[in-house]
Parts: sequence; structure tokens; C-alpha cells
Amino acid sequence: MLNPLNLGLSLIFDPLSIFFQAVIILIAVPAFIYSFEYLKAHYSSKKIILGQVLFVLFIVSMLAVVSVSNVFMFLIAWELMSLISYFLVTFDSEQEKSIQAGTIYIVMTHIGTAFLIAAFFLMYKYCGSFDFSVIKTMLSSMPGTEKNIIFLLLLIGFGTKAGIVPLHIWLPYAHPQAPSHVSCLMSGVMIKTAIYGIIRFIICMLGVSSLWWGELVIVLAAISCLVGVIYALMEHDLKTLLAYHSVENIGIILLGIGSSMLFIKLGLIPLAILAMCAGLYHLVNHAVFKGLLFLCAGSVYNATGTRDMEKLGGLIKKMPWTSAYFLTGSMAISALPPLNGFVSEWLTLIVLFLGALAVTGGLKLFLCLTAAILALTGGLAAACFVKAFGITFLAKPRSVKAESAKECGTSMNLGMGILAFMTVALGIGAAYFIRIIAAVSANTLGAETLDFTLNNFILNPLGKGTYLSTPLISIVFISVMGITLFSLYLFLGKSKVSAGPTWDCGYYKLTSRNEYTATGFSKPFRLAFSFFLLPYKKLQKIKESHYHIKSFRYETHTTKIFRKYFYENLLGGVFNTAKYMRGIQTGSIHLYLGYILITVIILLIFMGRF
Amino acid sequence: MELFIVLGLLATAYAMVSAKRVSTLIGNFRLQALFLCILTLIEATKGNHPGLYSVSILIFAIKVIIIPLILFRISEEIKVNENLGFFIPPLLSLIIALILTYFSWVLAGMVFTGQETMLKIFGTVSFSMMFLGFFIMIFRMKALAQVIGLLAMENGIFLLASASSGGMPFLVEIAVFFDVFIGVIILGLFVYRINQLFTSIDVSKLNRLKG
Amino acid sequence: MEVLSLISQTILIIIFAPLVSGIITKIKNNLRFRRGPSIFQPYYNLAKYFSKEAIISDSASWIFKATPYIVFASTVTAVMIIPVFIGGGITQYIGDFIAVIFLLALGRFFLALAGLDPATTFGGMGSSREMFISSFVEPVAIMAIFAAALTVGTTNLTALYGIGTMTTSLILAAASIFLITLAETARIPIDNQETHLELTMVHEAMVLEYGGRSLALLELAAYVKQLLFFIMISLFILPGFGGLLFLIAKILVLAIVVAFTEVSIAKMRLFRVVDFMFFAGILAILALIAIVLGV
Amino acid sequence: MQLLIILLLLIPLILALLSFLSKEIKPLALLTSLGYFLNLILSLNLAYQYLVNNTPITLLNNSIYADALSVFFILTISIVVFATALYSQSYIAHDLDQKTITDKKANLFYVLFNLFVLSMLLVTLVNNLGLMWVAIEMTTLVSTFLVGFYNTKNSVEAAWKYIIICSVGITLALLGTILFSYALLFATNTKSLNWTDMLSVASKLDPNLVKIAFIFIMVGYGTKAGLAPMHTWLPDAHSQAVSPISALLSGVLLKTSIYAILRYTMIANKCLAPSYTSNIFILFGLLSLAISAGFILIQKDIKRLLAYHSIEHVGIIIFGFGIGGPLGIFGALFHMFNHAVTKSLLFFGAGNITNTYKTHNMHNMRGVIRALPFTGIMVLMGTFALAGLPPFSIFFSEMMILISAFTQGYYLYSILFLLFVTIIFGAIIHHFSKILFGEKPKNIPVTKDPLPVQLAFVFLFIFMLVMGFFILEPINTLIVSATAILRGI
Repeated sequence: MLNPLNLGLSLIFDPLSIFFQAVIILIAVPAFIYSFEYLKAHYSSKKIILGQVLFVLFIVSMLAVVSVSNVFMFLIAWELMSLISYFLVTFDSEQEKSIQAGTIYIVMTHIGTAFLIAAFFLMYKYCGSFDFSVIKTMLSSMPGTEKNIIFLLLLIGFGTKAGIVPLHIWLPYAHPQAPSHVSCLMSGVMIKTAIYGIIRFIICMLGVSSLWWGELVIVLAAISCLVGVIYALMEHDLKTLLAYHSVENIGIILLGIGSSMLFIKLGLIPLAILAMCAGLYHLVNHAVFKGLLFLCAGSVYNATGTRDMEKLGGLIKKMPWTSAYFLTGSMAISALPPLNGFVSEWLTLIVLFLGALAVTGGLKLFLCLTAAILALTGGLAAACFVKAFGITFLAKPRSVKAESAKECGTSMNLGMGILAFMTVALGIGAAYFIRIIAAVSANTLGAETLDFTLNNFILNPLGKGTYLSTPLISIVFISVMGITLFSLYLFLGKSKVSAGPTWDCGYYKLTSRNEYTATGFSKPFRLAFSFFLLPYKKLQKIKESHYHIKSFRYETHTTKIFRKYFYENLLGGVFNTAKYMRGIQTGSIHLYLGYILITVIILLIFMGRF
Repeated sequence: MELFIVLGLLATAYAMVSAKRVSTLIGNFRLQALFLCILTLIEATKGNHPGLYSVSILIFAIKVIIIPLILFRISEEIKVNENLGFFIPPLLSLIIALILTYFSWVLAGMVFTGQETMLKIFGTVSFSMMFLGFFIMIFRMKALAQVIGLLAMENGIFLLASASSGGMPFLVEIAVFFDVFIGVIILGLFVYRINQLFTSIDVSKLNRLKG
Repeated sequence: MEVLSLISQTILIIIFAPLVSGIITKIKNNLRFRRGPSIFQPYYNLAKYFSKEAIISDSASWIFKATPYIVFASTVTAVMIIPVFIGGGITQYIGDFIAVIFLLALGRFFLALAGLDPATTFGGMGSSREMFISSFVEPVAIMAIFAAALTVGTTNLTALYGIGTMTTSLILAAASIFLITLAETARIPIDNQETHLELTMVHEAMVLEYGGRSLALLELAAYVKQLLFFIMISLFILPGFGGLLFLIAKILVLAIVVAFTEVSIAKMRLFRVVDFMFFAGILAILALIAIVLGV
Repeated sequence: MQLLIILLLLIPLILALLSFLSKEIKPLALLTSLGYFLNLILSLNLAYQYLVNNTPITLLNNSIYADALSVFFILTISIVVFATALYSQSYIAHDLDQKTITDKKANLFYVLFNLFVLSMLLVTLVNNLGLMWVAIEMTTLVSTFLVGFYNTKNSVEAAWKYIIICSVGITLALLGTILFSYALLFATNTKSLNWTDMLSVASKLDPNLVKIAFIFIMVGYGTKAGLAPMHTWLPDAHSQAVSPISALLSGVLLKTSIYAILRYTMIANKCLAPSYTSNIFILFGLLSLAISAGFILIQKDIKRLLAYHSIEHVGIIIFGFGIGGPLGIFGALFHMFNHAVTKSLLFFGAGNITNTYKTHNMHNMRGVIRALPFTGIMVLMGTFALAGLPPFSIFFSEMMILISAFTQGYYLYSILFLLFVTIIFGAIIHHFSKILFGEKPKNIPVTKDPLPVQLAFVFLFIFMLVMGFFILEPINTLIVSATAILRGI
């Protein structure tokens, strides 16, 4: 007899897997190029080798996750991926923060995995096999209750990895703490493997059996969007901010996927394909622009040694390339035309619209409100990135470190450049890519391929007379700009511009202390969402003597309600239970002997029950 | 005859429970061992199990003579406070002992279903001896009391073995005796060490390791 | 041919956009029993700005310089999508209703960045407030647009021409868009175009550091955006009547309503804006409910 | 074959005699390592021979009986003992250097060590259940001295608790043994304590009697195996013992008691409905998991932490046996092997760490990877293995047990199992990431591990890692046949 689990390395190469493999490689290559110089700036040569080995292993493990065709192998690859990324999160192993982040990360991941294990083994119980295809055929005859339970288990399990609110708490710790090229991969790709899991296990294998599945996913996605972006707005740490945006974007992706689930159940297959297409397209886009942004944040960290936006500023002049890349990424993530984020967000809105058109009653309203939340998210994201880009790169430097920043070298620039190029290309060439992704989605849903484009330039989802063409927008935009410039020059001549100091209202000198701060920028939002953020202040008077106050120290914080009211209570409960439990082991040998006697007597009394 | 001896065994067990001083405890234990030895001898004379002669000699040598001697020596040498140290008062101890004996009766009833009453009584007494030994280990503070409690448990089991199936195979019997003997010596050594390090053999003071 | 008419339509809108603003100012002043400037005053202003020299802060970067062009271009691109006299054809291929919102967001994004660029407190404050307000505008806009689009079955604006009747939902959506317009065009009660007072400034704070040609372009873009919103509202109200004269009439009515509003109510505190937008949102939701109920 | 077994038992005996007679420590230590290397080869050979013949080996008039289960245990013991012998070589040398122990004491260590191994091997080989009891009691008596080796207050206290509690437990087991023997006498009128005799007529035994007897066996040997709530001696003894001995205690001693329980389980299962033993197993397994989870969470002492982990893993093993099914029992046996290997490795690591940092308190340990690079990495790997992450072998055995639990519909138990394992996972990662990472204190020198220690680590690590990818064929086949035996096929 061989190994009782019958493990073999069987791979699957259907369009869905290939799609995810492509995304992984797409992001991994630039990140790898970037890493050479980035690592050199921080670590010893021994550690660089370790880092690169881990990095490659990380990529391989992610590829394995999306390639295996056996549930148990999937589980192994999944855990390996978590383990390797844990090592990468704790790469700066001297820092307490890294250790803490790593612990939170891997524990949360493991909790998620526990749910996955339960789901997988429940599946195994009914199917008697770990093979994807066997499970798929066997699951069709599964009773509804079990299906619902498996669905919920899978959703929680994958949701933890994806960072769905309220399971997102590890993201803002782990992503910023890893080296930037790793954060790029973690945020860009790793959390997407959870989306892969949701598509593969829930949509492909389990099959959507109730309407509320899709609705639940959409609601969770909408909450994730909002919560993610609101937390991001409050954040001053560049990488933490980006990490919260990952929560938001996972929400947007899941809006697509969730709608797809909804439409599958409703029998609207073309719409389901379109919805999944929107989700997958946003997945690629988010991978690209979030990767880009993390790399840029890494460059900033490299150049200035800080990630705190309040200490940055004016970098656009010191680091022109990085700032240009960051701007590209910011525009894409804020869904500004003609970049890729815009197209996928537009597509998601269209999906919701077409869905609302096709369904009736409360569901119609539900989808419209979801669209509104998506739009709100978009607006808040734009605000957040105005803050992120504006405070970090524009105006005057706020610290000496920022003042002495230098542009990063070729390899880092190349890494960022590739991703920036892809950001633009995915936006302009949207029609071309969407055609491919539509084929992937159709294949995943087992339906005929649909084309959502008019030609290679114009999108036309489901032929409802709705069009979008990023190339046309770009052409119009650029020609309007060109014509304006040209005609102004033609009629009015060269513009007369002279440089001077910023108007200081008669105050003698404006310094960087007079600039608007990130905290100030987000204050309106903090107040508007105070019911959720629960902000509090700390005012400390630093006194020289009893009468004279030398200075004030003012801090404002927000309460992370999920952490405070859920996780801390949970953890506290577990710890308290453990502390009470200590009473068992008091050190008294008499008590210990007593346990044995009592055990014997109880077992003898209840013997019949066993 | 056997019945009297068996009841004697039970009586010594109760005497051990109510004993307040280390020397009383050891004395009672010796008495118990002696009863056991006589019982084994009676079984041997019945001729069913010839190995029992040597076993009874072994009991006499080890349990009646050597072990009590060792224990007495220890208690003299380390000049312990004679008081055993009670967690619960003697009266309550006796009540609990009675409950344990009743429990033993029930247990013996379950073990020896459909057997002659004599066997049931044997069973009750041996279970009682065991549980009372256990009781002494739990509720008496002195290290020596625990050693004796353990030996009393052993006695109970020995009684059960000889009553139910005429004792264990000879080789096993010897090996068990050997083990018990070595065990007592090792325990004795540790009693010395505890006395050395903790300046008392009150094991309730051994509570440095917890949590 | 189609392209040519599209371009001429766009140019017409650009040309007439300042006039609408002039008219509103005139009406406002008349309502206050003042004479007010001529309705062509915006043109005079623009002309002056165009000819003026500009001083650019030395802490500003290329973003600051490029922003006017980007804002202008994005607004004009949005205009191109809106059907005015001509619709369908090439305009509809550029994008739809939703794309208009996103194009305007593009301009706003850069404007907000430009506000932060010259290292002044005012600019940053303006940016912060602008982004704050606009982030609440967007969901309402999307819901209103959805309400309209659900009525016609597509987000393609041209289709709005196709229906000749008013529905409850369209009216509600138009009302909600009107409230948005107030916010987007820096009108009372959200913003005040007429003052440069630190506490109330939003739009003006962002463009405070601008001068000369750049300022002219920004102002022009603002006028165009205003007209764009007016046209959008008029598309919602009695959409079937698409004639040019009728359109002008509708815009004039809107101008009067805006002027009345501005004169009759006071500016809100910044944080009341959320409530204001919530109200607009409720209107939009009502529009959606109307559609669900089939009224 | 018979010769092999005799040799297996002779080697520790000879080594014990040699240690008793010899005065020189260094050659003795080397000789011990060599001896156990030989032992390892012999046991591999035994496994091979067994696989070829596939019949139980009997010796000395059927009083020594080795089937697949025994051979599997012997192999496990040999592997761990060899690594321990290697490790103790430098551990004792270090203690001698530090003058914590004298030469005489080092000699004593080796005498006891060898006797300890001998008694453990005996447990797995004897057919007579009474003698098995004697052998297990012998392991207690011998190892008590090794627990109280340093003669400090703590270690003497631990040793006292160890010997008293285990002796009481063992006494209860003796009672169980006698009841089994009475059941046999009562049913068939034959008087025997041989396991084979008992098994052959097991179905005729009085079920009620067997039920009572099994409870005494379970509590009795369970005490020695470290099942909650009889586990109380375990953290004390394991934390106070000499580190190589902690590895042996945790790695294999606990398992020999489980071996004894298993032997009785086979008899009981033939006589009773299997649900009886399996329910008791599951109860004890989950209780052990729950209690260890709580204590692991708030533990400060590194060796106590590992000791509580042993309770957890014994719980998992017993849970696995309770769940049953081919996969469950396979998993439990496999887990036994994995835990033996991994836990020994970690105790070695903990020994090195406590030697370097001169404390057991984890709050005072930082930056172990910096201070002890090799040990640090090994402990890191061991931690993840112990926590149950792939590619390390424990993951696979845990999963097998879980799969079996799920497929048999023990949902509640499975969920509880998952819950406790997850809590423990969090706790162990929390503790170990704190001590392994970070900056090392200034006063701690960077220490390179001596060669034997490295060898011991690598030896165990290979098993830990390789078994994650594929279960080595002899072990696989052994476990498969042992599973068949346990299931009574």
C-alpha cells in the first residue's frame, strides 16, 4: 500500500489557472528586478541571498496554489505559501514590529486555514476523493444544508487570506512590514490566490446553490470597500495606507465575483460572465497598480528612511521618476480615465447596472445601492490618493531626510517602469485584454464565450448600447490638450511666467511647518465618519514651570473597532480562560493524586455511557 | 479463618486512615503485610498453587521485615515531626473511607458478578485497601505517608490477585516484588533528599513548580 | 462630418459656457436689487487673465503647471460625450454617463493636487474639502444616473433622447442631480464663488496660487463644467424635447433656479454638506424606488 | 531474527555495564553513540526482516513477541535514542566543563541512560502483560534519577512528583492487568498473562469485567502517557530532567505507555463494541488538547512549554486512535513517529538555548538565531513542524486524523480539535517567534554547536522534513501492517 492519502503532483492548466499563473508572473518579474537594488540598500549579502531564495520560493508556492488539481495538494501549497510569506514578513527579524506583524499574520492565516480544512474535509467526506474533477461531479448531489455550511467555511477561510472585513486585521500589519518588493507581491498577488480559491471552490466546484450566497458576498465586499478606504484615509504610514487599500480593492473584485454568483443562480449566464470578467479584470489591474504603488513606496522608504507621510514632501523634485510612477499608480487606483483601474471600476458599475436592469424588486435596489457604495469608495479612494501623493511628493520637504532624498537606481526604476507601463497598457488596451478575460470567465462558468468588445478599441458589454473606449478618450484628451496649448501659443504667444515665493499673507516666511498635513487633510473625513472611527484626542501640556507652558503635544487617533471590540475581546477571553486554567496546576501533589482518583471514580460511574 | 484475616486487613487499612503519627502508620502497615502473608500461606496450604509458599516468604521478608525497617530508620534518622499532617480531620476521613468501602463493594459486585460471596468480600476488601491507600496518599502531608499509601495500594492489588486468580505467574510476582522493593529504596532516597533540601518531608511544601 | 459637427458643438459649448455664469451672476444681483456686472463679465475676466503674466510658487512642481490643461481637457472630453444637438455616432463610442463622472473626477484629482503643490495651507485646505465633498457627490451621481439609465435601459446618454415622457424617477433623479450641481459648481450652500474667505473657501482656495493663463483655463473649465451639468439636468427633464431653443430655454430656467437658490439660502458649514448630500442621495434612492415600483 | 532481538536488548545492557565499570567519560560517550548507531542499524534490519517474513517474531517460549507494532516502536525508539546519544555526548561534556556535575555523576548518567533505553525496549518486546507492567515501572524508577539529576530543589520536587504520581498510576494499571487476567481465568479457566493468549480468546471475556479493567488500564497507563487530567507530573518532570532525557521522556517514553494501552485496546475491542474504547480515547484526547492549549498560551518556561506540547500531541495521538478507521490509526501511529522526532529535536534545541542563556524563562531569551545560528534555525523549523505546518511531517499525520474524523462524521470533535490546535498554533508561534528573532543580548556570545549536536539535529531534521514529502517505505509498510493489527484484521 502506498501513502494512504494518494498524493500525487497533478496539475491543472485550464484557462482560470493559466490566468492566475500569468498574473503571478506578471507581477513577480518586475518585483524581482526591483528587488536587487532594494535589498542591497538594506541588508548584508548573506541575507540578500536568503531573501532572494525565499522570494523565489514564495513565487513558486503561489504558482503551486493556482496550479494543483488536488484539494490536499492545494492545502499544502496554501500552507507553504503562508509559511514562506511569514518568513518574508519577519525578514527584518530584529524589529519587534516585524515579529508582531508576522505572528498576527500567520495566526490569522492559520485560523482561515482551519476553516478551509473543515470545508475541504467535509467535501472529502461526501466525495471520497481529493481530485478537483471528481469533487465537482460528486458535489452536485450534495444536500443543501451541507453545501451552505461548506460555502460559509470556504468564504471565511478564503476571506481571511483575501482580507475581507472583518477578517482583514492582519493586512495592515503584515504588508507594510515586509520588504517592499514582497509587499508588492503579497498585496498584488498573494491575496488574490484567495479569490482564485473562491472561484475555484465555490463557483466551479460547489456550484452556487442559493441566492443569498451571492448577496452575502456582495454585502461583505461592499463593507470591505468602505471600511478599507476609510481606514486608509486615516493612515499616515504610506505602506499601511496601501495595505488598507488592498482591503478596499479586494472588495471591488469581490463585487464582481459576488455579482457573478448572484447572476449564476438567477440564470443570467451572460451577465455572470461579464461580472466575473469585471472581477478578474480588476484583479489584474489591482495587482499591477498596487504592485507599482508598493514598489514606489519602497523607493521612497529607500531614499528617506521613513514611511511616515508627515515627514515627507517635495519628493517630486528629488525623485521625478518615482513620483511619476506613483502618480500613475494613484490615478489608476483612483479609477481615473484612461488608466486600467477606471476601466475595471466602470465595468463593475456596468455589471451592477445591467444586473439591476435584469432583476426585479428589492434586488434591483440592492444592486443600485451597491453601485453607489462603489462610487463612494471611488471618491474616497481618490481623496486618499490626493493625500498620499500630495503630501508625500508635492510641496516642501517636511524633514531633513526628505530633503536629502535621491532618485533610486536603474533596477528599481526598471521594475517600477514595467508596472507603470502595464498600468497604462491595461487601460488603453482594455478591449483586447477584456476579450481574453471574457474567454477565461466563460470557460470557468462552462459557458459559450461572449465578446464584450466592439473591436479592439471599444468596449460594448452585452450590446446594450453602452460603449467605452479608453483609446478614444486618450486621443480626445490629448488632442484637446494639444490644441489648447497650441492655440494659446498661437494667439497669445509664449506664456509669461515667473517664479516667486508662495504668497504668505504677509507672514514673514512660509516653511514646511505651514503646509497642510496628512492629518489635516483627512480631518473632514474623520469627522464625517466619526461614528465608525471613534476618534479620540490626547493633549499633553509640556510645562517649563508651573505657570509657563512650553509646548503642547496633540495627538489624534482613531479606534479600530474590529480590533478593539472583537479581536481584543476574543483574545482576552482566551487568555483569561487560560489564566483560570492555571488553577489546575497548583503544584500540590495531593491535588494531582486527587485528580487521578476522581477520574477513576467518574469513569467507573459513567462506564455505561461509553 | 480467611474471613477473619480479610477483615483484619480491612481493619488495618482503617487504622492507617485514622493514624495520626508516622510510627503508627508504619506499624499498621506491617500488621497489614503480616495478615497478607498469613493469608497467602493459607492459600498455599490449600495446595492449589505451590508457588505461593515462596511468595508468602517473600512477603514476610520484604514487606513485614525489610520495608518497615527501612521506613523506621528513615523516620528516625531525619528526626521528622511525628505528626502526619492532615488535610481533613480523622472523623471526616473515616466517613470518606466508609464511602470508599461502599464504592468498593459496588465495584466488587460488578467485577465478581454471580460469584460466591466470599470472593465478593475479598474483592471489596482489596479494592478498599487500594482506595484507602490512595486516600492516605492524597490527604496526608508527609512524604512517608505517601510511600506507605502506595504500598498499601500494592497490598490491595496483591490481595485481589491472589483472591481472584491465585496470584500472578511466579516470574511476574517476583518481578513485581523486585520493582516494589527498588521503588521503596528509591523513594526512601528521595525522602532523604527532600529533607535535605526542604528541611522537612512535608510534601505539601513541594509547590515550586506550577502553571 | 460627424467629427466636425462634434467639434463645432464642443466649441460652441465652450464659447457659451461663461455666458451662463454671467447670466446667473446678473440674475443674482438683480434679485438682490443690485445692478451687477454685465452678463459678459466672465468673458472680460477671461480675456484679462489670458493676457496676464503668472507668478508660480517656487515650491510648485510640474503638476501645478500641467493641471490647468488637464482640468480643461478632461472637462472638454466629458462635454464631447454629452449629446447636445448631435448624439450617438462617434460620441457614444467614447464613453457613457458613468465615464463623464470619472472624467470630471480626473480633473478634480489634479486640481486637488495642484492645491497641495505650492506648500500653502489654503491650497491644502481647499483640496481636502473639495475631495471631501466630491467623494459624497459621486455615489449620489451614480444613483441618479442609474435611475435615468434604468428608465431607458442603457447608460448611453443618447438614449435619453429616445423617450418622450417624464417619469417620476426621472424628475427625482433630476432633482438630485441639481443638488449635486450646486456642489460641483461651487455654489451656495456648499461653496461660495464670491468670497475669498478662508473659512468658506473650497474651489477658490485650490486655485488661489494660480494666475494668468492657467487661471483663465481653470475658470473656463469651471464654466464648461457648470454648463455640462445644466445640460445633463435638461436631458433628464422633458428629455424628448431636444430642440436647440428648448435646450436654451431649459438652461435659462436652471440658471434662474440656481440664482434663486443662491440668494435665498445661506452657506452651510462644511460638515453639514454630508447631510445635504445625504438628502440628495435620498432623492436618488427615491428615484430608484420609483423605478422598482414601476412608477 | 531472534538473534537480532537479543542483540537489540544486549547492546544497552552491555553499555550500561561498561558505563558502570568505566571511569573515562569521553570514550564512553563515543562508545554509547556507536552502540546506538549499531542498535539503529539492527532495528532497521529487524524492520526489514519483519517486512520480508511478515510474521510475528517469538522468542523464549513465546515470552518475547514482536509484531509490526512492536517493530515500529522499536524503530522509533532506536532513532530517537541514537540522536539523543549523539546529543548527550556534548551536553554532558558541557556540563562537565561547567562543573555542574562531577565525573562520577556523568558515569551515573550513562548507566541510567542505558538502563532506561533497555527498559523501554523491553516494554515493546515482552508478551507477558505483567512483565510489561514491570518494564514500565522500571522506566519510571530509572528515569526518576535522571529527572532529579541536578539535585536542586526544583528537580527533586519534580522527581518526587514524577515517581509518586506515576507509581500510583502504574499501580492502577496493575489492577487493570489483574482484572484482565481474572477475566481470562473466569472465561476460559486458563491462567495466563500473555497478551497473545488473551487476544485469542478475547471475544469470550466478560464484557462488563473488561470494561472496568480497561478503565483502570486507561487511567493507569494514561498517567504515564501524560493524558490530562493525569498529566500533572509531566511538565515538572520534563522541564527538570537533563535535556537529552527530556527528549527521551517526551519523544518515546510517553509512547511506550500508549503502546501498552494499545495492546489492551486490541483485546477490549474484540470483546466490546469498539465505540467503548474509542469514546474514552476521544474524551481523553480532547481533554488533553484543551488543557494543554490553555497552559501553552500562558507559559513562560521554555521546557515546560515543550512538555505541555507533549501533552497536546499525546492527546492528538489518542484522539487519532479514538477516531479510528484505517486512516485515523495510520495517522495516529505516524503522528507518534513524527512527534518523537520533532519533539526530541526541539528539546535538544531548548537544551542548547537554556545552556547558553542560563535561564528557562522565555521572557529573557531574545535573538536566539543570532546567538546560536544553527540551533536557532533548527528550532525555528522544529517550531513550525510542531505547530503542524507543511512540508513537515506532523501536518500530514494531523490531517490524516482529521480526515478520518470528518469522514466518520465526528463533526463536533473535529471542530473542537481544530479549535484547540489553532489556539496552540498561535501560542507556539507567538512564543517562539519572540525568542528566536530579535536582537540578542550583548552578554550572550555567538556559539557554534559542536559536531555531534549538529549531527543529531540534522539526523532528526531529515526525518522531520523527508517524511513530509513521502513516508519512507519501511516505515510506511510497518505502519500499514501495524494499523491492520490494531484494527484486528
